[in-house]
Amino acid sequence: MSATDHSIRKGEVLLAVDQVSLSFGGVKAITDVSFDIRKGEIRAIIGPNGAGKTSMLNVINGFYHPQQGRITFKGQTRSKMRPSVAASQGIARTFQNVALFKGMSTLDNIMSGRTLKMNSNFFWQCLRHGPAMAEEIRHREFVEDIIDFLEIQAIRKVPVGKLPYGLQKRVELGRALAMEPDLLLLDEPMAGMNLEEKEDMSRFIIDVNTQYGTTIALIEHDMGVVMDLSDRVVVLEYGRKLADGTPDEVKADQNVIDAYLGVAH
Amino acid sequence: MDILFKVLIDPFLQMGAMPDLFVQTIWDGFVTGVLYALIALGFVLIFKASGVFNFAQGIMVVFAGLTLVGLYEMGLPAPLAVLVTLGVMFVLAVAIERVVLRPLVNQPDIILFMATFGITYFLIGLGELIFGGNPKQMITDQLFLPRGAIEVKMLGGFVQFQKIDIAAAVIAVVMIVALAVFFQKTRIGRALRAVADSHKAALSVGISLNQIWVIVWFTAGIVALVTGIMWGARSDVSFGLQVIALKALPVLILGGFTSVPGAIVGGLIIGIGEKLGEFYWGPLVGGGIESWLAYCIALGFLLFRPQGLFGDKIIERI
Amino acid sequence: MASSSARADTFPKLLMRNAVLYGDLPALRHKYLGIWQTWTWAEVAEIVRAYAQGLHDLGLRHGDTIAIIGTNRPKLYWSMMAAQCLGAIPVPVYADSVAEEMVYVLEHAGVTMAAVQDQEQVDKIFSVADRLPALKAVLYDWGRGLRDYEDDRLHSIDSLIIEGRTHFQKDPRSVTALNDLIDQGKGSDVSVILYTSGTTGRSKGVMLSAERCIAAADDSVAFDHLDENDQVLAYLPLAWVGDHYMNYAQGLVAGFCMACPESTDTVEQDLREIGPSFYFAPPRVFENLLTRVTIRMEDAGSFKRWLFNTFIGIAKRYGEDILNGKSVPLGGRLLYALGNLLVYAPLKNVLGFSRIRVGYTAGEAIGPELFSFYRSLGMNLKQLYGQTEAFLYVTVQPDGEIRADTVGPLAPHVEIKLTESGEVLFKSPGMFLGYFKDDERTAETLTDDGFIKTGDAGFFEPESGHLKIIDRAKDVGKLKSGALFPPKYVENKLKFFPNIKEAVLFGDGQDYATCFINIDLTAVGNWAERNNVSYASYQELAGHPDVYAMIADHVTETNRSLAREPLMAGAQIKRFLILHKELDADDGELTRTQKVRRGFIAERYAPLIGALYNGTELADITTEVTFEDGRKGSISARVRISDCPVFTPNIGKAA
Amino acid sequence: MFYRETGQFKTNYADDMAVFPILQDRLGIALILAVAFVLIPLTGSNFLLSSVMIPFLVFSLASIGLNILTGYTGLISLGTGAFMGVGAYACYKLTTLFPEVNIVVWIVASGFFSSLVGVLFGLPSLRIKGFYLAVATLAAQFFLQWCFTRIPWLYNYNTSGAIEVGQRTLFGIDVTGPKASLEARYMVLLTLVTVLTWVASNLMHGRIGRSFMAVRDMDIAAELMGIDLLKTKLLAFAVSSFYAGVAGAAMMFLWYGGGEANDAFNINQSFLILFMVIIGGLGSMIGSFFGAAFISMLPTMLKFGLPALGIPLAGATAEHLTYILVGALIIFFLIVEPHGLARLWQIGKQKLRMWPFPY
Repeated sequence: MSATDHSIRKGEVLLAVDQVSLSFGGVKAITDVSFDIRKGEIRAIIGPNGAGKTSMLNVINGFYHPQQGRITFKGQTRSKMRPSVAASQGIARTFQNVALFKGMSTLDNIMSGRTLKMNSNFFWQCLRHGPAMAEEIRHREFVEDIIDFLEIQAIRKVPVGKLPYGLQKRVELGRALAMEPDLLLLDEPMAGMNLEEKEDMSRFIIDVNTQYGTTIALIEHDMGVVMDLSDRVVVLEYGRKLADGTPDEVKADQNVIDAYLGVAH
Repeated sequence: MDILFKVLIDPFLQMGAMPDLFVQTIWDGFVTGVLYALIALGFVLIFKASGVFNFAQGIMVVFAGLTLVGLYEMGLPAPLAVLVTLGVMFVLAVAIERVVLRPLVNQPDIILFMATFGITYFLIGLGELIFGGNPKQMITDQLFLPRGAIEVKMLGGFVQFQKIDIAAAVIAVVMIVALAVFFQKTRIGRALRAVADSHKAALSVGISLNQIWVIVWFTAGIVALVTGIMWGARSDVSFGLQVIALKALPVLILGGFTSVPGAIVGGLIIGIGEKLGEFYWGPLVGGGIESWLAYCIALGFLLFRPQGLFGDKIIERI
Repeated sequence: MASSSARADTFPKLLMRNAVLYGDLPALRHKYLGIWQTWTWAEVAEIVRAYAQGLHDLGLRHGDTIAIIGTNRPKLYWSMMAAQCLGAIPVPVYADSVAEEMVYVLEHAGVTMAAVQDQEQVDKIFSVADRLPALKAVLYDWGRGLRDYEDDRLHSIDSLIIEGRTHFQKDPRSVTALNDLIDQGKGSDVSVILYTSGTTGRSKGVMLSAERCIAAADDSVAFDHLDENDQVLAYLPLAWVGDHYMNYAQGLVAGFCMACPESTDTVEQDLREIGPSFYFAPPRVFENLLTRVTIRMEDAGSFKRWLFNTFIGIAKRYGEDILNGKSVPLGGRLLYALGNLLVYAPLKNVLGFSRIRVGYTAGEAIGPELFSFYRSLGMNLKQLYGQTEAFLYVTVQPDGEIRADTVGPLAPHVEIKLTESGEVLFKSPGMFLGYFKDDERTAETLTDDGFIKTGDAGFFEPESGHLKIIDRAKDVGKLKSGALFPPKYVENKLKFFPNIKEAVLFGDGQDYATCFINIDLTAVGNWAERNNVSYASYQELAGHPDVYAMIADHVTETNRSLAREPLMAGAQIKRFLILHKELDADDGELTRTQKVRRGFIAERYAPLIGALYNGTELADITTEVTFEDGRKGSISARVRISDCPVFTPNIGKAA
Repeated sequence: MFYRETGQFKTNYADDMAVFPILQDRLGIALILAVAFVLIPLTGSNFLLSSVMIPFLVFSLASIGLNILTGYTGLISLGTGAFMGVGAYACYKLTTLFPEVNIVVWIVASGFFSSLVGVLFGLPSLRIKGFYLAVATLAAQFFLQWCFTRIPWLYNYNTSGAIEVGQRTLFGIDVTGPKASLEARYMVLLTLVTVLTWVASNLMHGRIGRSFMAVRDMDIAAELMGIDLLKTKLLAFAVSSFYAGVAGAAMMFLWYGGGEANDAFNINQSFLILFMVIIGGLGSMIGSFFGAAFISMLPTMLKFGLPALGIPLAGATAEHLTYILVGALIIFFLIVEPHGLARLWQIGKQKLRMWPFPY
């Protein structure tokens, strides 16, 4: 990892989004939105459907390239970057509709999250001995910790395609954690879960935040969950920023009530 | 320096020097292009309607031609032979729908793709088994197709237009127009287009997918027959044609898998492009570049427009 | 360590002995982080000593009690060992008991420390901490979620072990000091307190002394020829005598390896991986297993089913005889060998039983079919009769003398007397010192000549000298007619039907016997699926007429068999009903060891019992229930009552 | 049924991550190797070696190559034949330029040349997906095929325009050329295949294999996890073509013993190998072998099998029938098990492990 990420201490700004605008062939997805994410916090991005939440994440981890605006991550400012670069910079994410590697086992999925950290050369990879095996084992140990942490021992070697949705989401979280990210983006981590699963997931998110001190930015529809989990909330609507602040401030904000909470389920 | 001259300048000097030859080459390319386009058309029809990348299209061309000639040789009068051949193509369409498509519905594309390979092999074997492996003469006269050529004096030379080529071009045009009408005007045609968009839509039109597949494959079969006749008339009918049929693939890339106009334009570009390339640049490297030029043109093209000429831009979402 | 090589009379001494004798052999395994982490006896000894030092520094002293709460995990076993090193007394507690239940035990035992598994248990403890004034420290094994707990009583077991090690390095004298502590340990001191989940009333703390535990374990280890090469899977509740005896005590005595499963929902897989050579499971486990085997086989292809049934049949015919070394026709042997290749061996492999040399079951009576099924596969499954107060063994079946309907002859060095009322009294090497802080009940339990009252009624079968247990002595009642009424005996017969999970018999002092039935959701549910009987809930399924019909058949069958035994013929069941809910420990209807609390149930369902005797067809009942998440609620239902034919003794036809 | 997994527990990750964690599987592999290395060469008839085993092994190698690209990385290629050709010609040039170097070395080395070519034609794979890519690889097929015939230097300007396999020895034994015994060629080939299979399986079980499959299953996610798509895809092309190249060289030098490139490395060859991979099972090592066995032996079986069954066939008819049957069988298999023979094998194995239970 780069030296910069240690220079940022808890509470300081880890990532700043500055007047970002994004559009697809004329259709505006995000209009001149700015907000920041502080090291060590849980930051929620909420808003009605089509508010541009997911697009925002895609911009942050470099999958979409905004037409205007800048993004400052760990002190480095840029208008766009390649996703793989974002990843190597320490940004990991999960997806709205699970994007696991269906053909692989839980273990391999999470292991693949370690790819960036593995570097044994091709030759040894061919032999699967010496350094390659040593490395493989080292990272297996790391991954096993995550498996233990997420309590998915029982499905370690099950192909993820066979898993129920709730577990898949958990595995995906595990895969993201395996990257030891500085910033973890969660796109509706609890979508389509039942109450119990939601409770588990929230517990995991909090534990991740406390245990690994990972900064988390999450999109979530379930207001209750958001308000419990997050330190600060930014509200988007039609691609514009509507409000930004602590859960209570946001709850109190009239615009928000009109636009969102009013019609919340 | 000399190389650069040979590659970049000399060919054009030649074109200028003998415009008649140039026109001739263009014309040849044009006709080949038309035939490419016809094969490509078969692909597009099927891909649009059933999402199947029908590798067997090339073979269907050969098979149709072969059947026609074969039947004639067995003593059927030409017109009847044509009808019977159409019948055969229909049976083929039904068979494919029953035996291949229906059981494989909802399988990944690659699987269906492979299945059409199976069909290819099957047809080759069958065709040769029934009609023998050796090349045949297309029964041009019996089908009242013109022979000989018209020589036109122009640009200080003679340009030769084979009548059959003209006929081919004309028929191809007629064919395409007919298809266009079929798609725009008829109920089935509309259904077919609906399928291209979404299968549910098709059902709403009140035609079962299976029927649609049969129709589409049959249509493709007709196109194949016509192509077979034309091509057969120009060279002869044999399975050697199948490799040429592969030329339809670069055409598809240029035109996009789902666009009929694309197929036509693509066909012409490829046809003319490779003829020019062969005639003017080929000699520099010992000729025979026809065999791959088309692909490289397509490849180069892809790098700049992955979705093809008429395909629409792909926005990846997550 | 001169003293430890002398005859070891405490567990710590045994540990040190093993560290010398079997230093490099595995002592403990734990499926953790995906592989079987393994510790040799030497390593365990080192860890435990360091841990003990750590505990000592925390102020754990001789005679203190320390609660052990959690599933079978090495660090919890080490906690027991470490505590015992200091002469402190481990008190294992059932991990699944809710805070209120737990606090009674912790309070009564006056624990000064608790070694627990994880956040869940820590939360439980702290939720009742105010009632535990003596509580000095809570030690946890698995730290997830505990990071930001600010309670200075909270320590991780790992940190303690490390502190212990550093302490040793800092002053070497502490090493010898600890050695002395261990050597000073007296075998006569209390070594552990096991709280019996009282079938009646509050649970009692059974005090066991090390020397007696070890004496008992010595006998059984010799009895079954267990040695350091054996391996067991420790999956039974820590607080239950079974685990403490079978795994902990025997393990230390024989020096065999104890393997801890990865998690409760991977036990089966872990069992299969480890392939234990010594195995204990209550009949219930074998029962569920067989049910699942049958269910799974029903989904198999017709050929496979045929193959399976055929060879199981052959096994039934020859299997047990072969196992008991009786003479079997060559043809039989060959068929059995073939069957072993095609069915038995693979089946045992899938179940993880391939390597079992000695297997035991106890706790309740086991169905004859069930019992002989496993034995016929060539698995040396035996029965024993025991009690926490006896530190388990009272009677046990030696190889070659295996019976489904007895619990075997006396275990080594055990004496038994039967009172005229038929109650079983015994003296055994492992017998307890008394109930902790409860001399009164200790006195009740002991006879003047030092025998222990089991409270079970039984009799010795003259020809074999095997003991047969009928029932809890006080439960054995009489009908108005004066006929013997042994509820458990009948209930067991009922429970041998896969479809019946629980049965509760009533009739003491009545005209006739009646009973409540709990259907087995797995078995009956599967049956419903196959006969496409649709149901939304247990309640609906239980009320289904077809189910009633099916259960009625079972009851009739039971009556028929009862009629064949003159002594029991009176206890046939005239009327029964299927309960609308499953009996549940959370509702206090079962004990933590899943034994029915007859008295409690009788009060709770009084209206139903009334209905059973006043001849009505339908009865309404409302009961309070506790849901998974601890919320309380109440469900009411209308329950149907069904009659059954009874038979005249000895003749199998309807009266 | 034959599996006795009880008591097979792993106490360290190396064992747990072994390619064959189950004892019975290891025994099985050992048995197969013993048969292949000892029994067959000792007892096998010339027919078995020349018309069954050697072709089978060559195609297995090629299938593994294509499987790495198509099965593991999800990139369809129709140019395998050509890449094999590159291997063959590279080997030819190398061994004629440096005859003193051992032929086996060159056979392996030639793989690297087709790797290079493979990477070159793999470049478009970043922008092109699916069938478009397939067509792009056709460009490679035809262009290279053209080179083979139009660049005399490749075949040392000899008149036949064909590759001529010279006499080469290994440990003093002829392994190529007319005098080389079938056994010798077989053993060399078998050793090559064994080693390269081992290597391939190692690769696929490690970081590289995982990133390949990641790209295959969900390329976007893979990219967002820091897997560089281009690098990964090119690597896949390189490895895949390497195997194809070695297969091609082996084909020419250990099987055909020389011949016309356009017959051996034409488009049909590419298709054939694609069949093997699909029929065998995408993304499965053992599948590659199944597929190779099935497709490569089928014609032979028909040619010699049908007459044996008393169905007399003229050579031509036999060929036609073969075509029909191959076509029909391909369709049949796709319908029965789209995931190929490997899946069937997997299911069977699972059943054996769970025996007597159905699942």
